[in-house]
Amino acid sequence: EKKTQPAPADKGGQGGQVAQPAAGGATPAASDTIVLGEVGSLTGAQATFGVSTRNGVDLAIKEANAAGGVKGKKLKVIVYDDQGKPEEAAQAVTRLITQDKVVLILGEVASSNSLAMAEKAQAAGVPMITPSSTNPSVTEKGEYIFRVCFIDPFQGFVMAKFAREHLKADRVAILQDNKSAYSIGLTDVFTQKFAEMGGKIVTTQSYSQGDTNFRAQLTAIKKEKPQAIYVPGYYNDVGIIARQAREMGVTVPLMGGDGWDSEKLYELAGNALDGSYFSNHYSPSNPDPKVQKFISDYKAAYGGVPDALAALGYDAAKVAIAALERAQDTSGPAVRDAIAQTKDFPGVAGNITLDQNRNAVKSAAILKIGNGKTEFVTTINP
Amino acid sequence: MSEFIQHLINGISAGTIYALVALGYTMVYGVLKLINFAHGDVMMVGVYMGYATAFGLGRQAQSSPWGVLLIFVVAMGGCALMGFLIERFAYRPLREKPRLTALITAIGISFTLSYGFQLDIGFLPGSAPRAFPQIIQPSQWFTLGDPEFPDVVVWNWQVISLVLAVVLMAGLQYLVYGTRFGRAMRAVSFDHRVAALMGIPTDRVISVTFMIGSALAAGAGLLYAIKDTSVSPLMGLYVGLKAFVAAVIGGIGNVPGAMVGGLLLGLVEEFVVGYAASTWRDAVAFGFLILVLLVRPGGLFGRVAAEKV
Amino acid sequence: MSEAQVKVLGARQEFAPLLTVDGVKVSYGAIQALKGVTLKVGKGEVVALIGANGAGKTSTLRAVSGMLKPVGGRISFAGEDTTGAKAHTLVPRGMAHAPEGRGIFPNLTVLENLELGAYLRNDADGIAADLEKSYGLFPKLKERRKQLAGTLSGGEQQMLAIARALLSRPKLLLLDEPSLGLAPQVTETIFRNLRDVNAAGVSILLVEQNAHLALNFAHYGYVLETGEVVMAGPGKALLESPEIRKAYLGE
Amino acid sequence: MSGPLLEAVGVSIQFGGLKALSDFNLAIHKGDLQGLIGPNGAGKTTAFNVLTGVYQPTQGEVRVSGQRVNGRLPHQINHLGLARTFQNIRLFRALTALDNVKVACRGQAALNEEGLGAGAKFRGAMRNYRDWWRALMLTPGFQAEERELTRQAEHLLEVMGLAHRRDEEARNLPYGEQRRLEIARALGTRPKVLLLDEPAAGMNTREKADLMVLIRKLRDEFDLGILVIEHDMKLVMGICEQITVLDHGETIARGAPAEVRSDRKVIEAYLGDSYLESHGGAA
Amino acid sequence: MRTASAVSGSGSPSGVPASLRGILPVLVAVPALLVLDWLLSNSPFANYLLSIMAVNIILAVSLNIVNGMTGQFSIGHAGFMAVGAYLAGVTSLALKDVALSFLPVAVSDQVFLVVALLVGGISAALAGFLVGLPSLRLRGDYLAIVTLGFGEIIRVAVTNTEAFGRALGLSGIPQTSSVAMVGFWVFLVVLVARRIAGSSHGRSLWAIREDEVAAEAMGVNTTGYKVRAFVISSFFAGVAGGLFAHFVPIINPGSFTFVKSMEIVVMVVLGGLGSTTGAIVAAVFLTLLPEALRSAFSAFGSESNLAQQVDQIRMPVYGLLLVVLMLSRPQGLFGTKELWEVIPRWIPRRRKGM
Ligand SMILES: Nc1ncnc2c1ncn2[C@@H]1O[C@H](COP(=O)(O)OP(=O)(O)OP(=O)(O)O)[C@@H](O)[C@H]1O
Ligand SMILES: Nc1ncnc2c1ncn2[C@@H]1O[C@H](COP(=O)(O)OP(=O)(O)OP(=O)(O)O)[C@@H](O)[C@H]1O
Ligand SMILES: CC(C)C[C@H](N)C(=O)O
Ligand SMILES: [Mg+2]
Ligand SMILES: [Mg+2]
Repeated sequence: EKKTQPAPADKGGQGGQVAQPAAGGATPAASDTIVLGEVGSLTGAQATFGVSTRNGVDLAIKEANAAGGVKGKKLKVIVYDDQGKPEEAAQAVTRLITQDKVVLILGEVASSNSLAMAEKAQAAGVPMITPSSTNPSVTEKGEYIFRVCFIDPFQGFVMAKFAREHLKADRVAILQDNKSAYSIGLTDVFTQKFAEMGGKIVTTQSYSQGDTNFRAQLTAIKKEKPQAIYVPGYYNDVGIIARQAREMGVTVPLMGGDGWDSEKLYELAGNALDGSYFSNHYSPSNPDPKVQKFISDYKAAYGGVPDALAALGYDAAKVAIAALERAQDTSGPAVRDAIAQTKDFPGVAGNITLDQNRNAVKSAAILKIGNGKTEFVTTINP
Repeated sequence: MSEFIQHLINGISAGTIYALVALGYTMVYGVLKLINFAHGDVMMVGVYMGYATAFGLGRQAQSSPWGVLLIFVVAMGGCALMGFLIERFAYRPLREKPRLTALITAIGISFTLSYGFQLDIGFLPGSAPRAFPQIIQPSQWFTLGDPEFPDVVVWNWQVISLVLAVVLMAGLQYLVYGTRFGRAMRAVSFDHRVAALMGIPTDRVISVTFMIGSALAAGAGLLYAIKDTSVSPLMGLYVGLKAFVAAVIGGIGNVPGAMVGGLLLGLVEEFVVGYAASTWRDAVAFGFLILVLLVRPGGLFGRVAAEKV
Repeated sequence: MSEAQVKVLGARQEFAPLLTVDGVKVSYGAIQALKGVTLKVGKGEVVALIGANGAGKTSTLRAVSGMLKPVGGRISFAGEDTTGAKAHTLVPRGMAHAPEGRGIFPNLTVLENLELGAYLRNDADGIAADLEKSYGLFPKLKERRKQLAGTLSGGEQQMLAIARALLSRPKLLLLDEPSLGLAPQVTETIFRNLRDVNAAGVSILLVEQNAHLALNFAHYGYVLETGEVVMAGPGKALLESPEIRKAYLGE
Repeated sequence: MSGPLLEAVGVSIQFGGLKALSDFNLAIHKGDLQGLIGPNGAGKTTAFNVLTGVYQPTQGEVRVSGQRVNGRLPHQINHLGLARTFQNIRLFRALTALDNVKVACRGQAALNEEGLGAGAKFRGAMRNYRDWWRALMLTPGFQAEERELTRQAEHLLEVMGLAHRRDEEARNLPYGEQRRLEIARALGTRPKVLLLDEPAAGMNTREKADLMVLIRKLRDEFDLGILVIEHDMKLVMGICEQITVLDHGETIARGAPAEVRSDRKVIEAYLGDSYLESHGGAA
Repeated sequence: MRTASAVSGSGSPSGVPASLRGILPVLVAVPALLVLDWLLSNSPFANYLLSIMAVNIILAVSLNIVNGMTGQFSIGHAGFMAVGAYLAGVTSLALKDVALSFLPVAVSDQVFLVVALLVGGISAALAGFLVGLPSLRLRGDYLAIVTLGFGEIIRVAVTNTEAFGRALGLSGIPQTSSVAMVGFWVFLVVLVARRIAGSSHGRSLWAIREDEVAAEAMGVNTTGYKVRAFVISSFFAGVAGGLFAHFVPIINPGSFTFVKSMEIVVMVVLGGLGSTTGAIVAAVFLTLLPEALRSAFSAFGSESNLAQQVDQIRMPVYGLLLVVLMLSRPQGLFGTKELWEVIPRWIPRRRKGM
């Protein structure tokens, strides 16, 4: 027998009511500060993602506070580490909502963790903005969940299109990270789109993040003589993969996604990635003064060129701040509505307009690597 | 065919590293019957020591013979000292206690090191992996096919690692079975109280064993970092686990066993990826381990302790 | 303190002092095993220590050989204060201990076990000669020198333990129940051989359940009861004491 | 009298090249008190191990209560009525004296259903599941049975003179008491035949004398067949009615104490020439 | 190790009739849990923390049956937990839209939850049987590495199974677990552990731990008991996984790595091998420790850059604390004893019967 399920909106509505006293019921400290929450992987295999994002958020908050805060109140972010585990993320977000009574939550990077958080945030009616989780299912959790980046189906499509049209590749091999939902998602989309466009995936090989030896996979790939290799993984693995590929005499370009973006990539890969491409949310070589100012501010505060995760963290915080400015009060529904209205917001990683699915509709930049730097190649629009 | 040869070379090269790390594992286990879970993390710290030294030496000096030697000496010496301290303060007080308690302190040390090194406070390196400098300038030792784009390459460092591993294994084997100190080690491993009655300074034997094991870990770690070109705080966790598996396959406590176990594990993994499903690599590796143990419950070279009823 | 209560039967033959144990106390956690044991072993003397189960005989030997740290009292050996010294530092000074439970290394061969007995020695020839001597004492061991010691029969293991202790060329040999589990013939052989060992100048502190055997063998004997020496005297004198006959010989 | 409770027929076992036991024959009936002696390494303990299923014989057959037990596991053989003690004491060191004995004790239901056939096996398995269930539900029947087991175990401790050690951990008992606890534990399995491996080792002369009395008493009170390995000739010669002598795995003599004692081969291989002089008179 | 005789000890000192002693704890626990649930219904964080804690308790107590009581060293418990989590999760996803019409929705949800948990538990038990059977030839550390290996194989298998969501994991599992439900399973596993301990089965397990050869010679079917210990232990690990899946919004293979297994082992050893209450206390302590460190560290505020990193420090501190704890109490919190044997006056003797 079918159970009459409460419509999601209905469920969210209840959540909103529950959350209202939480958000509005001001603790003494809350009178002059607005508390935001952030969850990220500050330790564990993906710690750099969390750290970059945290820095980006931190920068945005500092700027806002320097400019007088929001409606005269200072902003404060409480950051919790989830060690890259979904259950810890869920625990942290629950703590943020019920103990720290935050009005809004930022994070996570990895989609699995964002999914865990989204469930809790949605149920409590506290808005959540993920800066960089690209798996489509995240924002499907409900109307309190937003993101300021594009989604994987788009990103995979972008790269497939680029490979076909720009690189004129017929034969592409894939090397995916079997432990990462992100990598698998991109692999699936790429495989499908590339085939639709008439290309052939000659082989799909897997590794597990944290591996440092990819020679077996590369030998198997080399045998198939592909014209390019799609490596939708994280930069820490990709850097090593690139080196080993070159060492083994695999000279074709590698292609990847936003997971590549980190200054560390070039350090790890040396010049092994010269001539490779990846899709990204932003390009640090973008001459836009807003972007350049962000980069120099970031460098001053944390050292190093901000990667896309830092940029998206910054953007997510900015979007949140703007929404708080707009919202009548700090209650969940009010803030949610304010976020939902975000339109043409000028982020450093592109203009942000949230669609009715609460996803940012953004174009993707294709970057080419050369000499430890990226070079903007083209933009592909949705 | 060339592909098969390449896989073979890859497998041996990966297995060499497992074997080297496993040697230290096996040695410490042999004497203390302690699964030193922190072994991989000690290795990781050693690699960072080497990294820092290389950094300090600068690009030129780090790849000179003396530079390389210095890097190895610093890393191995530093780890020996660390191994000594860990044994002295975390394991020795528990020597008379149930074996599992020392395992827990080992896990504690492992957590402390692997998480501690993810901090970016003070001298700690932070969570991001770093590229390890090419202190051994890579050159092709052997090629097959077109010299410009060879089908098969054997690199100089692969050969160096393998030779080093074999030499170290032989040296260790000699140490354990051919020297007085080795006999003392074995005596201590069976019963350190009775060993003391033979005039064996048990504390010193254990300390030295630990220091050798840790220094070996550092050396293995450096070769590993040279091979896979990077260093990160979590590297110890993965390699440590694999090395432990290798040691068990060979028969834990057995020196040539560690070597053979490491090579076998490297080859099995390589061929699973190359010719079967790369997604199942770890499962097959463990499956292989289990299979070996079911056929030979003491590992390939180990013997199950003779128990007379 | 306990000195006063010791019942001494007869005079002791004179030997130059080698080991002096003075009021030694030993505890295992809350259990006090030795409450103040005082005894002496002279150079070339054989001293037997007898007593019921749990009286503290083994604990006394352990304290002497450094396996246990006494919580009170003094021990001196070969003219030096060795209270609380680590076991391995006593071996070069001439102490050898064949412990209770034999303490053989089960996964080493018989030969390797024996070689460990000579761990601190560097005279290869001397060791070889002594090895032959032990094989002479215990021919069984020669037969089985390649076998893993753990698979020896109980008696064979006991022989191995004694032979191994002798290989360090000790001044003082501590034996904890050497006849345990041995065939009568072997016990006899061992004691005959121990007599030779003693004749060559090695002092022996012997713990034995077989009081008859021990007291016959020893120059002097101590009787231990619940961690204290209660009686002492020349072996023969003790053997003849009605108390001993009743308590330990079951007569 | 019915057939033997324990029987070894032509049993041999080999370790590598070493023939530890060859063509070993033995029969123990109810009420027997037999001895097994021989030099160190003669194969006495090995014989026990073969009889109790710890080792599998390379040749020959072992029968317990008339059933062939080659290839059976020690616990199955134990269930058929064969119990033993160990030369190197193997108590459950961290358990109390009482629990040591209780491990061995089994409820009446369990005892009734023992056998080696498929039916018995099935019934045993079923009973086992029922047992678990009763233990988990703490049924009144289960509670009663636990009390009964406790009572049994307490009784055995008493018989062995260990009642005052009831709640002491086995490892803290003095050696002699540990030996007796091993016997108590073996008796807990309600054996028909009891194998004692050097029960007097580590006991002083007086304790040995007590033990002799005790062993006889056990035989009578529990209706046992007993086989003792012992190096103490006073004890063996004093209580055994029949003695088997092993040397190098071979049975070199068998008979009443007086016969064995004066057997030339036994004297040569085991007792030693001086035995007659020093002990001959005593025994 | 006085526990074995405790239950069976002479008579019934509590005055509770024998026929009631079996069921009494249930009669006390169920209402108590319902009240607790009601009291906490307004604090999701406490709920979540309690649930995590409860799952850890179930894991620790169940692992203790194998590691502590039977002395078999297993370090692959997270694998069984994974089996339970995924199978219970899949079951619930399949039953998501079904309801028992004759019951209120909330009750029907709980019925399905229990069904899912049983599916998870039984599958894990089956896995435990499969692991236990061949592994029994192995001793000590060899057994350990094999259990670890099986745990990893399970994880890889899950990662490669489309139906389990591969690396992304399963989400959307109805979050129907509650404090009362997790509490009930904690109660159940403790009850089972204690009652095993108080029966001849428990004594047999201990005998195996102490000396396998002697146990076998005394008529203990060591193989059978070891397998049963594995099966019971994995059943509860599976249930724990199932519960986990019903309050953690998403389960993925990353939650069931060997590090998780090690955490459970740490709880068992820290509590004292063989001590059920020790395992409970250690599980509670080690679950709360990171949260407590978090609270302690967030007291620094979040103004400075350093303070922002403070949450990272708790993991190394956690590691160091393990070392310090083990050094100061090497035998574990309670040794092999139970709470009331260590602190006799805290709890009246009759609680032993549980
Ligand atoms: N490791 C230990 N832990 C705790 N108590 C011990 C330990 N060893 C010995 N004891 C206790 O110390 C006391 C003396 O023991 P010891 O072994 O010295 O006696 P013994 O005279 O050698 O007896 P036996 O004839 O049984 O060998 C006994 O009560 C014994 O229970
Ligand atoms: N598992 C085994 N592996 C190899 N050899 C063994 C094994 N068990 C026993 N032996 C050998 O078999 C022979 C007989 O041993 P066993 O223990 O039966 O002797 P025993 O008659 O009991 O002697 P003791 O009186 O000294 O205890 C010995 O030489 C022993 O080394
Ligand atoms: C770091 C990013 C590559 C993360 C990725 N976008 C995800 O959804 O998991
Ligand atoms: Mg003693
Ligand atoms: Mg024997």
